[in-house]
Amino acid sequence: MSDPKIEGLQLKPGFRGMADDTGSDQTMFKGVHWGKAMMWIFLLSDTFVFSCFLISYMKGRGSTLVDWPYPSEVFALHVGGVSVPLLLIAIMTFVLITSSGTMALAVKYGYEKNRKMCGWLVLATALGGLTFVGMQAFEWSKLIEEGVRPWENPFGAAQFGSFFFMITGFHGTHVSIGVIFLFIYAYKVFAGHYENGGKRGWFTTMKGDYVEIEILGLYWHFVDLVWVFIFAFFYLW
Amino acid sequence: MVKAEKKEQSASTHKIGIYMWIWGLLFVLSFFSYMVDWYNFQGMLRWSLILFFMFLKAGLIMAFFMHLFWERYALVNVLLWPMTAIACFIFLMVAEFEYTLFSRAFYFVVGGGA
Amino acid sequence: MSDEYDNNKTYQAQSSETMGGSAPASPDMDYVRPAEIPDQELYHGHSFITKWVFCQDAKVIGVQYFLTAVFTGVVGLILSWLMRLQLGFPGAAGFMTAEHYYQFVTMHGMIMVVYFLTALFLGGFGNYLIPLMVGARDMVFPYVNMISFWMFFIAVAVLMASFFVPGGPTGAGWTLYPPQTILPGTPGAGMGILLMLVSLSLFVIGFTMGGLNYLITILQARTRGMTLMRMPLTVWGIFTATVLAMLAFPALLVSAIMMTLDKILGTSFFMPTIIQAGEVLDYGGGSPILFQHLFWFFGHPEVYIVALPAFGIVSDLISVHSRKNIFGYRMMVWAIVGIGALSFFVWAHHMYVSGMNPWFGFFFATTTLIIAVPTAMKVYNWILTLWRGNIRLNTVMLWCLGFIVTFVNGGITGIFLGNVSVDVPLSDTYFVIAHFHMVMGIAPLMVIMGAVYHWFPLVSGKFLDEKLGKWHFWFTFLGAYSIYFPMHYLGFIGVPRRYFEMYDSPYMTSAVGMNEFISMAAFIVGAAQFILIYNIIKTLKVGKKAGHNPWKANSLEWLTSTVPPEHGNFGERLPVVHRWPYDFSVPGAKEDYITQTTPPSEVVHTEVEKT
Amino acid sequence: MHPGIIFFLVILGSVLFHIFTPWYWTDIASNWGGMDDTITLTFWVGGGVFVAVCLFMTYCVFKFSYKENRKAEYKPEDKKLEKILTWATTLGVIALLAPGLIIWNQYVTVPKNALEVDVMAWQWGWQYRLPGKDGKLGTTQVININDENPFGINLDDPYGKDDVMIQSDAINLENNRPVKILLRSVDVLHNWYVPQFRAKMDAVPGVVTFYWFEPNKTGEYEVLCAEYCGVGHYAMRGSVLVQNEQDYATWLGEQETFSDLIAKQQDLVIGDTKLAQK
Repeated sequence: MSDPKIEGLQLKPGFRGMADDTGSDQTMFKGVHWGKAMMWIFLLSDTFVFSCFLISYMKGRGSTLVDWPYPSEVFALHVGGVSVPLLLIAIMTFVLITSSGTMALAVKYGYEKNRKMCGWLVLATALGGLTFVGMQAFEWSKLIEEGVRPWENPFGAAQFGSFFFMITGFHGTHVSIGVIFLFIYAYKVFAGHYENGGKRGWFTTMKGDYVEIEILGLYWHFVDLVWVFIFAFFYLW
Repeated sequence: MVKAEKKEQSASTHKIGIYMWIWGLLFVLSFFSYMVDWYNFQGMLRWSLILFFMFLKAGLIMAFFMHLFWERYALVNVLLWPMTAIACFIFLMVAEFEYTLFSRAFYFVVGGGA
Repeated sequence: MSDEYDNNKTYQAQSSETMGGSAPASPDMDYVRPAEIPDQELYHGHSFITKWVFCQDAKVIGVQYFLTAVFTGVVGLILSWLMRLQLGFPGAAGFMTAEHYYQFVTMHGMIMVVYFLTALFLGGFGNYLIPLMVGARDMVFPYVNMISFWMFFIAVAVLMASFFVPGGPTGAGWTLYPPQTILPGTPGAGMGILLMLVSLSLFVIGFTMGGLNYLITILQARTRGMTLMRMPLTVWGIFTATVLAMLAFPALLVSAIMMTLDKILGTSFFMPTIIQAGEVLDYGGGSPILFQHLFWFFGHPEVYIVALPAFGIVSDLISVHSRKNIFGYRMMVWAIVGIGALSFFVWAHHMYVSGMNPWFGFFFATTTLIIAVPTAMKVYNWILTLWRGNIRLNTVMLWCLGFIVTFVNGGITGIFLGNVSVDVPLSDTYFVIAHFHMVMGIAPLMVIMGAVYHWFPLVSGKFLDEKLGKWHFWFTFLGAYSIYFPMHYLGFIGVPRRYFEMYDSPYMTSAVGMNEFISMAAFIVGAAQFILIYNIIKTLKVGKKAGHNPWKANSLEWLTSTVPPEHGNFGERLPVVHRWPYDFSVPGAKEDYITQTTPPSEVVHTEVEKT
Repeated sequence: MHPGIIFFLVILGSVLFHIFTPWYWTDIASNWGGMDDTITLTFWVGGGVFVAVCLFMTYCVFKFSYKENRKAEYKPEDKKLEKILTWATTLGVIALLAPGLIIWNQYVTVPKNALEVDVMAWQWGWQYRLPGKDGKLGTTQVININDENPFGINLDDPYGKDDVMIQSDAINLENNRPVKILLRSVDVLHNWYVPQFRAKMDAVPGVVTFYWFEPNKTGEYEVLCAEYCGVGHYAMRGSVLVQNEQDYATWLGEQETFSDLIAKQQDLVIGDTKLAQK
């Protein structure tokens, strides 16, 4: 349990603590950095965005009279003449989970003020993300080559292509933005912006702190989280 | 003062073993969900397996990688309650697509004669 | 943020007892916990550009939001004049074609709901009042807040640009229902609709930035002693509305993205097989009803995004000006939160006759009417606050009374429309128009006006002219009431909404006189708004000086170091809060108000409420 | 003048307006009198609450307007009163909701003997199709629509051949016989609405929606489009003629069926070829 020490207030665990936190003055999320709270609320909002996308997809797929393409075959990859279903997707999942793991470790080492480890791990995460985006680009080009378009496809219901490009595209945009920020923050860690009380950020009066790595980590894990749902609903359904 | 800071720091730090475990579990679970497709399970079995692995993975990521397990309930609650609105939306849209599908199939293809 | 926990040394109380959420067990009755967070450092702009244009001060941003929103509101007002001209006196405006009429209807609706009311309440009042009322120096992320305003500004610019592109703005109705929205033949189906969708997306992105700021400021940056249950209801209203916005706007964003793709890439998310002018279009398989679900999943919370801040603000105004605590504060808070939460489970009551699954009618009618209970409780509490008060009948109070009348009227017609089978004959008629203008047009507008008269002395340091204010009120209130009250009866007759011309059916012809009357009233009400503008200009020139806390209110925004408040709001030290903001007319107290910062030791012999 | 007086006059005016209004419902001509009753009930309950709340407010304004030496009462909460008000409101809401739900249940439950009428809408007009002797409508698809097949009937559906086609915006209905209106649209949303029948439902492209009613007064009624469908929306009218059984049967006998239409077109084609041969 995380128990930030708040002066003048005994923090209780569990639901009792929740009631006390909510009823107390100044902050509701005790010991939670402003930026972290903001990232959580943003992710909540973003969850609604992805939920709406996936619900639309469910409604669209569920109510079409035309047969839905069989994803297992559409996304199969030919390796040595054998068609392996979902191979690329499996590798992409593998890469994204790997990068999620390195991110989690980066956060850990950030809090231990281990600058070197933290920096390398953030960089590794960024590279993982980049690989993922690259593979997604490959997947897109392969599908486009096979004649899948947002408005039609040779395998069945036209909405298949529409939803596929829209949802993976939106997710891919999230990943790409994440990658950009990962590179920036890797630089910031290496440059020592979080050492010795922290360097002032670009647009703010706030001083740098390793909590920023955790905030970035939250975003990155969220991207991974969304992929879990896309994987289940898009590729396995 | 310094003490307070130390405590705060240690609160967010956990043994590396936990992360490794979760990491490993995520790979294993992803492998299992891949196997659902590989062995070509169909019907309810497929659905329940997909959803089971999905929620397990999502839960692990949220709880441990995103540290929700260690956060205070005030934050956790605020984040989880809004999901009821999504759940309601999903539930109703399932009813809606079934109705649309029925209506389309009945009036455009099958007809009153069937 | 974790370091420097001790910078509050100077005002740390002697007692080291802990407080475990309840009253302090310490002998020092004025004890308030030390600050958890070091004071916020602010970026002070020095040049004109950083001080007034790209300003990071929430108060300036609030005023910027306010003025931009008012500009869009004036555009919306002019559009409504043109519409009323056509409806009351067909053919009087020679240039008015059906295309123009529908474009005006669409833009009027969208502007008023999203760009005027939402931006005014959350962007305008939210930015100005939240930091002041919770005792913060500024929003938690001033830079992001500044970007939020400029995103909104660009969104407005894009929206206004659509008036000048070939084909004009979109004329698809503010609900933008597909397939008709993006089909050729609909006015503005080319550039107009694209600009609208882009503008909405920008608005959502910009608002998300602002909304995060409001939420985190309220949740994480309150001053010492300010618990959630000591916040003024204004903050509660804006807070809940912002939560709704953060969770509802995603649905709008998603539907806007999907519709944009339908339009430019030819996908068929919302588009079934369509034959237009004998030609089969390249669409197929989509579902128009899906859009309606997404839209109203946003759209219904949106109604409360407008209404809840109005509820909150009006509670504060009524309480201050009847010199009495708001009746049943706790219930008011729970009602706001409850209405907000329920608003996510009622969206399809806008769709009873849309052809959705008919069984949804039972679910949504029930949830909708459940909302009536907390809403009714709020109304009771407002009038019970007046009961045995000491009511100042000034302009602010008049607006509040006007709000109660129009809101109760509109709320009750809402019960007609929410009750599924009663809605069937009334939906898509003028009854609906009358209902939502009364409840989310006029009623919130009354609150906005009241709030302007109430807080103008804070923003400018001068009182608005009372006499002009009263003329402004009576013209607006009586005029607006006589526009929308008779309009219900048009709906009873069965006149459908969105009719460009309506006099070729016998039962509609009977209403010619009424329509002319409504149009005249609309012109007068619109013109009356310029009284306010004149009043503001006059006041800024020769207005009466207000000084500190002119209304003798309790909440923190009146207790700033200077009037108008400077950047950083509270001077050297942040205020420390000891009570709720409604300690008016407390028995045993010298004055009829006790400010939130008054420590208990100064009012020992009074019977104050424990908060 | 005291503001309270004006507020009082506004309330009084609203009540008087309702009593003396020349504008009210068109005479009902269908079985949905229950809807009118529910509206009336809601009107009395809601109107009562409106008048009570506003009068109470006006009273407060008169009684408690500002006096220098008066002090307002200090009473933050009154649990008992709040409880009473909550329960009273809840009961009122239940009383209004229950009849609404009962009537909705009737609205979505179509009687077995209802005559199915296919209403097809487009920008901006209506046309109708009735089942033929077999009592069943053939299935349709928008994609099939062309000059020879104006309703898009699936040609391989045997039930479609005898369907009665009314290529006009006017239709006749039999008095006292329930009709199930099946709505479809070939382009955008429309809504087939006759104020006197009270009932309405959107026509949505891509699906078929329905509602039912039973006309119970002979006469001619105007059909309005009640869902915004483009610039021609306001002019999209049709008409319904409710007739007694005999007149209706006569009218029905004069209408053309789908097979008539096909035959006529074949004749035309044959005629054309003959002409060409000549």
